[in-house]
Amino acid sequence: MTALFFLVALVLLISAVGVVASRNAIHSALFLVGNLMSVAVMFAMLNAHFLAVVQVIVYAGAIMVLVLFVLMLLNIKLENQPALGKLVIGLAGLGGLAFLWMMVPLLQRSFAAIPQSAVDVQGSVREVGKLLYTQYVFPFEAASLLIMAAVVGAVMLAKRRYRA
Amino acid sequence: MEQNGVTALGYIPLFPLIGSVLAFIIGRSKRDAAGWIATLASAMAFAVVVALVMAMPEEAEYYYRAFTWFSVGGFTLDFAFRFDHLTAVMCLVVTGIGSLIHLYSVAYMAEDEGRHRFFAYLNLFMFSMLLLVLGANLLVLFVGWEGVGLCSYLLIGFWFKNLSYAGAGRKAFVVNRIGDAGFLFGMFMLYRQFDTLDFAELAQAISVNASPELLPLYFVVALCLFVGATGKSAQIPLFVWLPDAMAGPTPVSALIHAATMVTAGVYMMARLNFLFDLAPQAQAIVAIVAVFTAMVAALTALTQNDIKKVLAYSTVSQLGFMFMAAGAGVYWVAVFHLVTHAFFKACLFLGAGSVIHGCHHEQDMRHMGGLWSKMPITAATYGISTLAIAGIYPLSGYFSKHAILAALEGGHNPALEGLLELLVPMASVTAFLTAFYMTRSFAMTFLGSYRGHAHPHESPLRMTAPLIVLAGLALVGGLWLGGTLPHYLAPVLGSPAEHGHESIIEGLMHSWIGIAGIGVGLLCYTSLSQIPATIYRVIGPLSTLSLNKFYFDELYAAVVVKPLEAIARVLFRVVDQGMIDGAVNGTAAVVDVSGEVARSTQTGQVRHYAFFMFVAALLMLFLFVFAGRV
Amino acid sequence: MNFDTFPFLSSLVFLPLVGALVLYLLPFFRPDHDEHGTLSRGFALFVSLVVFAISLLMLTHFDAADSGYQFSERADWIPYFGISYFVGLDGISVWLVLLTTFLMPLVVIASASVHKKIRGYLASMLVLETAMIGTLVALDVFLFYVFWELMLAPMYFIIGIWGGKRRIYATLKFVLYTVVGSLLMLVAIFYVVWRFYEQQGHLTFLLDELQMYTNLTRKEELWMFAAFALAFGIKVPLFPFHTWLPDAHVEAPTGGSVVLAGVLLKMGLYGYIRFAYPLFPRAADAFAPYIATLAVIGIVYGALVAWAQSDIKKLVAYSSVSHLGYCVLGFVAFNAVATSGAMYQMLNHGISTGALFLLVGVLYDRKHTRLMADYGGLAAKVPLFAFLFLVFTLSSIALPLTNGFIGEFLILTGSFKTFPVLTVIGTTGVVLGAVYMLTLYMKTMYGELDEGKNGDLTDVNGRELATFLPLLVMVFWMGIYPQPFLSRMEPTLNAYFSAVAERRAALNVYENDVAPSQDIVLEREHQQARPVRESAAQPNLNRAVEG
Amino acid sequence: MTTVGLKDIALSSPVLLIGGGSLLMLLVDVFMGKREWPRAFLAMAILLVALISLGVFYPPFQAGVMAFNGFVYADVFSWLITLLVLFGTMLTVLIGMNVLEQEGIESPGEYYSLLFMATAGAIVFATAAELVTLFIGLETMSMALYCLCGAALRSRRSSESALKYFLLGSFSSAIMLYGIALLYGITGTTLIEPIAEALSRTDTVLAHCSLALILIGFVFKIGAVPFHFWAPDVYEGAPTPVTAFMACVIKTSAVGAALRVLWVGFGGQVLFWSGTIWYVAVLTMILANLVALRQRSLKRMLAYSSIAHAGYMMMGFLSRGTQYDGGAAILYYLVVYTILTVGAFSVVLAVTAKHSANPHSDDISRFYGLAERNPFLALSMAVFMLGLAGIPPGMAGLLGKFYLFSAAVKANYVGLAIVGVLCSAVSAYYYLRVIVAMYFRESDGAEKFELLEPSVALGSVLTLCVIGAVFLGIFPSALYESAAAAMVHF
Amino acid sequence: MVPVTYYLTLSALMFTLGIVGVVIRRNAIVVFMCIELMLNAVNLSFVALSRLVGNLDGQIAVFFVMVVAAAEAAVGLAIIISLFRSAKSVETSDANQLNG
Repeated sequence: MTALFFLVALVLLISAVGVVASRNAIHSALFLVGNLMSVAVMFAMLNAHFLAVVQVIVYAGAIMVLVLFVLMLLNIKLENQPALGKLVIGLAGLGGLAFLWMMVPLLQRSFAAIPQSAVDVQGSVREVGKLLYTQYVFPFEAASLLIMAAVVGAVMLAKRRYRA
Repeated sequence: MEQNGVTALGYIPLFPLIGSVLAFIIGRSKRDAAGWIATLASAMAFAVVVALVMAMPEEAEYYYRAFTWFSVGGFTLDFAFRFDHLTAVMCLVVTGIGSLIHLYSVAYMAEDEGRHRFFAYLNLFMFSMLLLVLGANLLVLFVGWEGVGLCSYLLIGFWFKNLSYAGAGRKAFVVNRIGDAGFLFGMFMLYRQFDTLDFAELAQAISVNASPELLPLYFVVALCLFVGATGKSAQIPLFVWLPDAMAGPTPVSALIHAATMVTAGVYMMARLNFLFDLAPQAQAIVAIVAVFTAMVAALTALTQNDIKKVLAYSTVSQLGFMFMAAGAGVYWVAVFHLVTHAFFKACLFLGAGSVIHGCHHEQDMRHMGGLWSKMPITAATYGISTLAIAGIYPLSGYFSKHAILAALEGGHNPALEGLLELLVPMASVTAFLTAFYMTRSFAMTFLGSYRGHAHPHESPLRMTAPLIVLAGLALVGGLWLGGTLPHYLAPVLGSPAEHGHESIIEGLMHSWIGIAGIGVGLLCYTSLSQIPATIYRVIGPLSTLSLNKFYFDELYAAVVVKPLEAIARVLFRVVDQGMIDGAVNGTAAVVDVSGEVARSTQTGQVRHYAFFMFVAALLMLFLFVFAGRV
Repeated sequence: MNFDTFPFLSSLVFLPLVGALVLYLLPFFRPDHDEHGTLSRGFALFVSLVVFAISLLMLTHFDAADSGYQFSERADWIPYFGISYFVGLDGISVWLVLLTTFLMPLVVIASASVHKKIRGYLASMLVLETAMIGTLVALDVFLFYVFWELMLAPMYFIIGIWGGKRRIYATLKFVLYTVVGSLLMLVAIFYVVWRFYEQQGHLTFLLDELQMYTNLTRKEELWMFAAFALAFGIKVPLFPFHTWLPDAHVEAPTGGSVVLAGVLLKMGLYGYIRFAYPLFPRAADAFAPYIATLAVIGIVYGALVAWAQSDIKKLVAYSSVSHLGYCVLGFVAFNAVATSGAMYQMLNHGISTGALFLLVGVLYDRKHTRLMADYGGLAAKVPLFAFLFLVFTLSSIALPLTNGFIGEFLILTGSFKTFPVLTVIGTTGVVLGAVYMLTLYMKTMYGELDEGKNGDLTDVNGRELATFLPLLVMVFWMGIYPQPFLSRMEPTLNAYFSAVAERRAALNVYENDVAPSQDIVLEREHQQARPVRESAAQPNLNRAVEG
Repeated sequence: MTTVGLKDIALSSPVLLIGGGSLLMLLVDVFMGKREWPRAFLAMAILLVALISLGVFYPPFQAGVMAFNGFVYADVFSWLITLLVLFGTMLTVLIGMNVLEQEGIESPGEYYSLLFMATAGAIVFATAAELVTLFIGLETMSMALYCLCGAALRSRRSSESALKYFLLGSFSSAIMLYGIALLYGITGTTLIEPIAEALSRTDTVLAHCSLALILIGFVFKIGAVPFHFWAPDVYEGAPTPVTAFMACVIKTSAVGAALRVLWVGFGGQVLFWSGTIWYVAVLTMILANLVALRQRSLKRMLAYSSIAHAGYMMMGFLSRGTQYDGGAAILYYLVVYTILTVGAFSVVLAVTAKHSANPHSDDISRFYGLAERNPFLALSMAVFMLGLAGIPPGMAGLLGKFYLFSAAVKANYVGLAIVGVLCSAVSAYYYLRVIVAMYFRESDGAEKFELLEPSVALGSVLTLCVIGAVFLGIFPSALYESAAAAMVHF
Repeated sequence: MVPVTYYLTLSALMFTLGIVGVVIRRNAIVVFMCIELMLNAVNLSFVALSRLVGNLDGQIAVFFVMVVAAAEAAVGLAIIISLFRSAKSVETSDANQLNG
């Protein structure tokens, strides 16, 4: 089980680095798709099955397609200026390392202390659905409003004006 | 001190005040009426004074409390008048000679179109002088003190079109103000010590605690008050304003700068004799200053060519004599000389006025001469007064001057022991010089041939009448007052030491100084006219010194006025605008610049924003995670 | 209409405001019909005269012997915070209120020379009057602060809109200088109020209660007094903080200068008297010598710099610095004679400097220049003006029988007892005062008249005379018979001295046996147990505060 | 606990109504044709209905009233915040009424519906009792705002501001989300109240770290200094009604939410976050006021001014107590701040609307001599500026600052109060500079910027705000006492 | 059973990469993708923690985060298109008209 974990983790990290590092936007989009897939696998391993499926459909399916579509639409060429100024990378990298240096040991220490709960939580559709429509009904409705806002906004912004 | 509230006392100053206001208002339309209103007002004041003097029983004092000026936190002060023998004498001099000068001015200022203003100021001066003299406490005296300062400012600068005259007025006021500041210090110290400024209370309080540790206080107070006196009565440090005060019309010089205002210092010392007696060292200083002032003034008068300047310096010199007497502690002699001086100096000034009037505003003696024939009355009165001032036997000048020299020698003041050998000869030399320069002025004006190009004529009766009266008083004043004055003033100034009656021959004998002075004077300026030129060459430096008035003006300008002006400019330019304003605008600029620096972080690049946010997030995390308590 | 229940003070405070609103808002509804503003000037004059009449009526009902607050009115404003609309009058503030209501009609009459937006000008003046009277009668610390700040806005507009060339710099400097000072005072007020809250349990902004019960340690007192002293020092203006005054005066219109010099400068010293000293007596004693030294420096410095001026208004402005130096010296000497002299001198300064500014205004209206060099020998041309100028000059240099002398003499005599050396130096100010004022008078009035430049000068006309006559009367009345004024101050002052002394003793008692050892004021730890629901205890991590 | 009763719906009726309203607006938009005013009337109608519903279902006065099984607060505090949000939105709709055309917004229908969605999001964000719901509210609000900022399609500045707001907004909300995740890991729940109990038991360092991350989200949304970089550019770029909306409504809900999370959720850890809040407040006040000094463009100056006021409000976070605490001061200040800022923006709108096309349309020179051209506009702007500066005629501003500073001094943060006082003195300069431009400078040739003739809507907003700015200061007790009551049951 | 700390470390790594990506990259779309990366990292840690804690709240949160991500994508790309329409470029460095 852990071997699979490390394999998927490796794929995940490589694709993440690929997203950040590749100069061509389309490559980074494709790397992102790879990354999303590996996250979906992770979900499955953590038996959040419903989420794994949703991840694949929503993220990989819908969002990435939209992104690729827009990339193609605007035929973005390679980033013309030198994408990665030396100083900026250095500093950002250093910052990232500092962040990790602070967070990772902290995570280890505090979460190791917390005992793994006995309940073997199963993220099946039924469980999630039951919870979603009873307890989380208010955020669910709010989320619907959120999507509505996104749709209306997107249409308003991107609609081509036909004016005389 | 009984409270027989004699309202009449209130009327004395009231008449000149009303006169001043009426003269100004009525005078605006009818110019001539102003003169008569003013003269009438001062005459009525004189009448009231005479009536009061007559009605006043021996040893009595009138006291009149007009109203409580202010009472604040236990310090009450009444606007009150007090009329004792000393005040009587002063009031008689002020109102008497004042009225005469008013009469004289009516004619003198006849064709000056601003005369209603002149008479208003003159009456206002009379009002202030009376306040000064009648005041029952130091504060009312001080009110009069500064009031006369103001009127002298206004009258000196009366012909304000000429900026130098206006400057002279300002100089007079400022120098007086410096003296007044000294006077104020004296008052503060008295108030702090005794919580009162009323003469009676002060006298009583001081007599009660004349304890040794208070002596230094009396010394300092006496000295401060004397500084005030030097300002007002033109003694050494602060006398520079008097010669310039001649810029005013001549009656002003006569009234203010000869008879009344300049004597305020002497009156003040006489009034506070109980204080000065307790400060012998202070009195010594007064005497020394007085002698030196007299000497210097006399020397300067020697070389003056302007007739009024001569008389001005002579006044300074005679004031020196009065302060000698006061310094020696014999106050009645000072008052005696004050009175006699008022007579003949007023007469001299008015005489000079009628000469100037006659020669159509010619003041330089070198352009006069031989006026004896053209202006006999003026010449005669001028001659009598010259004799009086020189101190020739029967005239009043002799008695008072002789009394001063006697007082000086008499040595009442212990502190003066050592100095007498120096002071008495100097006084005598000064007396000699006085006689000399007065004869010089008389000779240059009236004897010899007329050097001017106007055609002088005798002044009208309204001008010559006062001259005659004053000359008469100068003649007979000495004899009459010599006897009665000491006893009259005894209740206020203490009984004088007895001295025998002199016979005529002794009189003549003692006035040898005066006779010698006149003799030498006549000799130089009538027949052997080239002698004075040779003398000047011989004593070279001394004569230039005297010619330039001992460079006092230049000294003050260099030491005080110029540096102060420079400091003022520096303070304004450098300190005010440079440093303080600079600091204020500086902080504003710092805030502005730091605003600009802060603005530069707002580059407009999303990348930069993201980076700054990331750094800030890291910092926050660091603070939280590691510092624990932040 | 019995007068003992008539709300004198509230009517005095709010009538001008109502007048201003009517004056300003009226034409919004009806287009402007009187272009050259006679109607609005008349209305403004009417309002100011009514207010003056009310104040006179109040004066007649003012019981001279009573040392406490009179005509006091009280109403809750913000009860939750213990802020109330509490106004009252006592010996200290009665004459300043009278001075305000007395000067305002004169300013309105003198506003004839203002043509641009006259309605706005008069409205601002009336609002300013409300703010000034409000500040003088407010006895609730916050109410005082509001009126104190309210004074800024109208003055800002008056200098800003109707001022001279550098008006924007001058007015911004004036406002910012005062705002910084008064905001620091606001923090000090809060500090005192919350100390009171901790010690007494309830919240109040009433001056009497704060003064009576707020126990502060010596160090706290010093800090608080410093904040108050700075705010009031800027307004007085005390020596180092005075540089806004000449700019504000030079650029302000005539009316603005008169009000600024006449009343606004008094607010600073009034603040010291009413708030700084009673609340922090011990700190006041500690600061007294320094403030006195600054005051004396102000006297001599102001006089000297005034002498170096070529602009008449700037000269008079610096003379105000010098005059107010006397008032501060008088008050800080803190004995009956000096303090009543200081308060009396405040009135005199209002009258004489106000008149001087009006005179300069008369000249400025005709010749539109303030430089001495442009004038000369005017006495022959305009004799009445010369006479008036002379009288007010004499009043300004404190000549006996004018009002200036009484004030100055009392101050110097009284303060000689507490600060002998400083008073001696201060007295030189009397001499310097004569120097620069007479130089001004000589350069403008005496000498040759330049027909070309000033030949067509017309003398003071009827309207202008109407502004000068009342001032003239006051100069001589207050000079010759000051007793009615002083007698009304006396009882309040005595009560004031004893109150401050008593408070000083109480604080000393509090200091040595009650107050825990206090280091710097910010470090005070106070643990307040509170229910868990709220939050853990409210500790203050002052290390962070210091950072 | 699980079923949704009628009570829940009643208590959160405003949110639902506004959400429904936005959809209704979309539906009806089709039939309204080109004219804009019918849409505006509909918008106002919806808002009024929401306000009425708010009034009708007045919540009982006790602590901890929840709706929707613990996911939404419905106590007095949330009631007040909702009222304030709706009030702000109403003002925005009013000032935006017949100005949208000039501001470059071609599609008013979408504009109003997005506005309502943002309002609904804001209410959810402010009254959420559960972190995920809070996040959803935040995102709804942000999504709608990103689009609203970019609504003026023709102008590049507007789309640029939308991009910046989008990128930085989602970046910061991602960080916040990470904080929420960690917090969930430690406490096992995402409901605020249980989190507080959990934290009081296990106080690990990671909890503080998650607190820091969440705090970053809030500080970003409030617009305080370390994370304020987006605010000036977005405020300036967005169309003016949207800017006004952001400056007031969004800041109100952000402060409300932050107050709720910090005081209730992390009440126990006050020791940890009070220092940070102190630094944030000081930095915000100093930096915002300093930079505002240098601004010539009015909208940008008002942006920095709103950042500065956020700094003053942060001061209120530090002084918590039974009575007279910072919370009530913040609530009162929010009301005053909304009135003054909306008023100021409406005047800016009136002055610059005609020429919003060219980039420097809102330069201060545009205001020269406004007093002659339109005295009423100039007078109202003067009142707002004096209010924001806290100088008496603008009484409300003075009282607002009064409450805040007094709360700070009560909590012994005297140093902070002094910094605040000095910064507001500095702020007086650039507020007064506007008055200088209007009253003291003649309108030299500025005649060509003829003004927008003030429509009824704009006129009513101005008068409302002026009256509010003055009288809210003179009679503040009503508002302040209700705010204090809210804080007691917090 | 893989211990939860591995997952958390992994998500932290991914989160950091996401942040670094946002800071470094100039192309708006790539920045947007990096933000998606960060959101995915958070989802991962949510699910991991949900297993640790033992209740489904974490997974529900992930569900909602996905909703948000989708909405973000739509709006983000719409904004980028409208910007491209007027600025002819997707580089964030070109979008700096608003500054100072």
